[in-house]
Amino acid sequence: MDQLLPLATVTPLLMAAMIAALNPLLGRARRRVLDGVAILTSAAVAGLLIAILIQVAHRDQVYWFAGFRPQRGIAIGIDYAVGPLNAGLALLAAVLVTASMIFSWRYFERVGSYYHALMLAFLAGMTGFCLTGDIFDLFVWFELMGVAAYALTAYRPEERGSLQGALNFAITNSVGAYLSLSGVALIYGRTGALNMAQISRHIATHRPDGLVVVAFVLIIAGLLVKGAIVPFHFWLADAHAVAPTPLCVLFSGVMVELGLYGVARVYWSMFGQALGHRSTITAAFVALGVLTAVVGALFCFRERHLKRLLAFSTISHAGMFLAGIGLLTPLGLAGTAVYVLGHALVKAALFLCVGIVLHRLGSVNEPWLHGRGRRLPVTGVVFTLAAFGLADLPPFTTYLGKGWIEDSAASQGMTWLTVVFIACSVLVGGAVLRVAGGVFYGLGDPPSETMEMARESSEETSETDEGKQRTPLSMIVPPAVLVAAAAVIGFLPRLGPAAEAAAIRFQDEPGSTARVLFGTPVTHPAALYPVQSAGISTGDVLTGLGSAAGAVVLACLALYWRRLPLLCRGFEPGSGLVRPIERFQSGVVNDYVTWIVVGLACLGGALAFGIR
Amino acid sequence: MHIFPFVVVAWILGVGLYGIVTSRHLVHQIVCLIVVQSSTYVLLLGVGYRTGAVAPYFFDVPVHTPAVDPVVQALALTDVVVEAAVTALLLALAVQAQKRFGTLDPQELVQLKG
Amino acid sequence: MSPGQRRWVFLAGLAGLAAFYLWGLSGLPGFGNYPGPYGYIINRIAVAQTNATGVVSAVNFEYRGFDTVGEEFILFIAVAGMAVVLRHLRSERARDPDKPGEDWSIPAATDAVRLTALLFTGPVIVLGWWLASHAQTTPSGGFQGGVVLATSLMLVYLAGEFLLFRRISPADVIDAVEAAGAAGFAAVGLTAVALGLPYLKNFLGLGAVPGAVSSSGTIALISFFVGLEVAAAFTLIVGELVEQTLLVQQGDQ
Amino acid sequence: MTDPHLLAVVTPYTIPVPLMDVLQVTVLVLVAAGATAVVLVRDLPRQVIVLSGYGLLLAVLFLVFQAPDVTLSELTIGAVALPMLLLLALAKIRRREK
Repeated sequence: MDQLLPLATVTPLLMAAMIAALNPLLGRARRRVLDGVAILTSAAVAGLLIAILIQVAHRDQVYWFAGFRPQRGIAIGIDYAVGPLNAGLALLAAVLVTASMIFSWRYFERVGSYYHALMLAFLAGMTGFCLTGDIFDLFVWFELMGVAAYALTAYRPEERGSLQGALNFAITNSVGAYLSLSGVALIYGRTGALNMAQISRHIATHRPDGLVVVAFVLIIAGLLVKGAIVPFHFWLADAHAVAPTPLCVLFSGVMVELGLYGVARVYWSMFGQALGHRSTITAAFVALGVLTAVVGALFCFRERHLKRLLAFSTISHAGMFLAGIGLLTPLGLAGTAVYVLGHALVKAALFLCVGIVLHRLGSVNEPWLHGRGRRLPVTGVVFTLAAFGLADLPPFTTYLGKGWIEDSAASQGMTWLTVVFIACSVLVGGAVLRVAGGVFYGLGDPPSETMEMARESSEETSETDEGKQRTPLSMIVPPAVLVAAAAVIGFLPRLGPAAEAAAIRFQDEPGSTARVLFGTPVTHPAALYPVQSAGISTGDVLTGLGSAAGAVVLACLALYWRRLPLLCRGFEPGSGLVRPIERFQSGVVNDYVTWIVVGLACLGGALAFGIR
Repeated sequence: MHIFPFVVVAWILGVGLYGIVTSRHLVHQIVCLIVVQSSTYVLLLGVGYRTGAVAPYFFDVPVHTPAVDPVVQALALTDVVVEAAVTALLLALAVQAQKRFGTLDPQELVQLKG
Repeated sequence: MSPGQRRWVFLAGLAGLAAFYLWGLSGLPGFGNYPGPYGYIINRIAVAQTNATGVVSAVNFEYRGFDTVGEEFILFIAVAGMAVVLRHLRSERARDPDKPGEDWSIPAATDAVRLTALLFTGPVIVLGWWLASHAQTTPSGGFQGGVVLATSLMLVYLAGEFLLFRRISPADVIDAVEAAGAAGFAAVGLTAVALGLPYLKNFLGLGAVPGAVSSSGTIALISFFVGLEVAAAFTLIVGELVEQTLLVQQGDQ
Repeated sequence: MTDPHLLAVVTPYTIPVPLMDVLQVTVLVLVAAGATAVVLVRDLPRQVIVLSGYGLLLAVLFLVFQAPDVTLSELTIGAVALPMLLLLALAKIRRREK
């Protein structure tokens, strides 16, 4: 039965190669055949992953490629070690790929044959990255994911920005990947192992020394770059702003989160026991996370380019996810998992709606679009609902995840984290609701049209043909379904306990080591922290309602700020709160690499002094 | 000899990063990225080396001869191919960027993007 | 940041990172003292288990074969990505009626260069083939053989026979060969699954004698597919850049 | 041509350990210098030639690290194929820069 596991990665790879090979033979009907094959393949992978998720719901599975089982605790082959969290994340990736492939059916006017092959390979890279239990294999899938993503970012090379975005993306992520590989080589030099469980077993017994700390920091360096954590995040806004919209869905919805999943995986499958000093790790990760969340939220709020706005909101959420992971508690991790799920669904819906706006109205410039979205009533409703989801309004799943992270933080004496989270949600939700109100309902004061605006609005037209009269069903159904799913999943009765049980198993380092290396079944994994129950509490609902209400108020302020002379300066683009930090987002890749090095030195220094 | 090869690894990495940061031409930057990656091959092969051992081929030596680690060599091979693939893609991007922007200075690219 | 500021900020960061990195490197067991166990175990069991005397190939195509699947597809996707990134230029040319594709002029090579290049083509093909088919015995394998095979085509190009280069490497066919190489590897793995074995399990007979060319089962087969894929991929990469180069020269005249 | 012994690997039987140490240190120093040279040469076609030389040095280093397989790869890819790709790309870029 566990033969299903390799198929989740191999099927899309094989189909990608088939598409490329058979492409010249297809003739005129080519486009629809390719679309159909790609949609079917990604849907089939999603189906496979559902089956896998059901299989691993109660017992993690380990699959050894070519049947090389470990001998006396020493792995000689590569394994997939799969629990509910990894399988769930891979499933999310497959679902989003399916949704964006359906969306692309009518979205692109002309689409080359390679688009489908690249998308399927991207999917394969993501599933491989989620499922593997081998640290070098993780790097291989990380690179496959990266190479496919760079190429897809530059999918419209006739746009100037897209090349620049792709180059920044590729260079920063490659630097990160090579730093990660150096870390892998370091830990291999110590342990002579590449299997995560075996490495964990080898280093767990000694005090953490320089090599372990350095290897940990280097390995997560590439993952933090992918996960868009300040100060490694600069590439993201450049790449998101220019990538085709169906790609942005995947970048924001799941690729960034995969980077953070990688951090969690590397921590709990390899280094957790060896590093010890949990409070130091928590402090470092929560600090990075809060910094990222605040910076992302501020940038998000001042942005007027819709794709960049959503990209910065992703950065803000990535920060909250890292903080949630960094709490190191089962409830924090379970909350993060659920938050990632809810965020992916609503963020994907938002991006798809922006895609529809671009398709119909030919622009993503917020001031120019003011009131013009009234022609798109259905899209407006979906966008607004998704915006409320992003502002953590119950019953959207997001409020549950965020609530659990806050509960867990409060129990560790970090009540202030709740305040930060609410502030970020209010800023991000307010920005998106401002867009919803202004663009789709014409609320607020109409902005004065300037020359610059007209120029910007005409830039973004080549992705699809202009001025379509109707929104095709294949474009509006995916975002609607995703938003509905985000609302419904929160009601699943067993969601909380299931997520928490999965988190406990994910964090159970000795248990997973024994299971991978010796096949020992682990029936009752021990949680490192007292387990708080994950349910729907009044507090969660209230904070969710509170941030949504705050977001609405802020959106109204932003729409009508001209009538409130006291408040006005902070909202004008290019002025106010963020000017001092804006200079960092320079677009020059040399700067970005500089910040990666500086950030890494700081993180490394902090952990070095904290752990030694 | 104990740590010297690893110091060389750190040196190559640092020099490569320095090149990327100070570069004023994208192709130069891509070459520097190749240098950064080359530090990982030296590190990989360095950690798998064993003094006085043969290469892991048992075609003309008996099977029990002490040999260096074959695993890092396989990893380095994978790494070399990854390098070639990434470099080829980056070069394509650079060629296209040159056509669109007329320059390959990262600083000027930003200004021209608008 | 100005270049000057950037350099100083970077050097400060690099000093910190370098100190940190060296702190980690100093924890290694020292050069020449590889501690094992992974490599030692592989060295001990590989020849008996796979009948391959080239243990690196055994690792690449058998023990860690799944890495190599991913790596092949990285190359495959990079080539597809190049085609995507550069395709617009090509369609521009196709639309331009004044510049027919056949009238390619290239810098004239001297006769000596042409002759030498053509003389080398045959031996280089043989060498590439030899490398790709001896993965299991000696230091060689699909990667190296594939690149060398692609080099033979570059020699044809160097000889100034660009039209010949076009004729023996038409993009569609090479595309198909590349995809077949990548898919073949993945499919060898799937065949094992179809037989009820784990993915990539070596399901072919290992041959009687360690070190023979016909030994080691799927290792040789996979090496062949890798050679195919790598040769085609490099031909395509060069082809993409060559077409670009020629296009510009065309535009200059 | 097909006699595998022609490609026989360098073994410690042919090079004693102290001599090997000297060899390795020498090549390592050369590699470090080569990397520095690649980065510091800013004139592009020249940098590619230096890169090719650096690839050659790396190949020698891998040989004395007893990794003939990686040596072959580095020779074919690092010292030949990559510089060739770079030169092709440069040929195109420079032509337009003129």
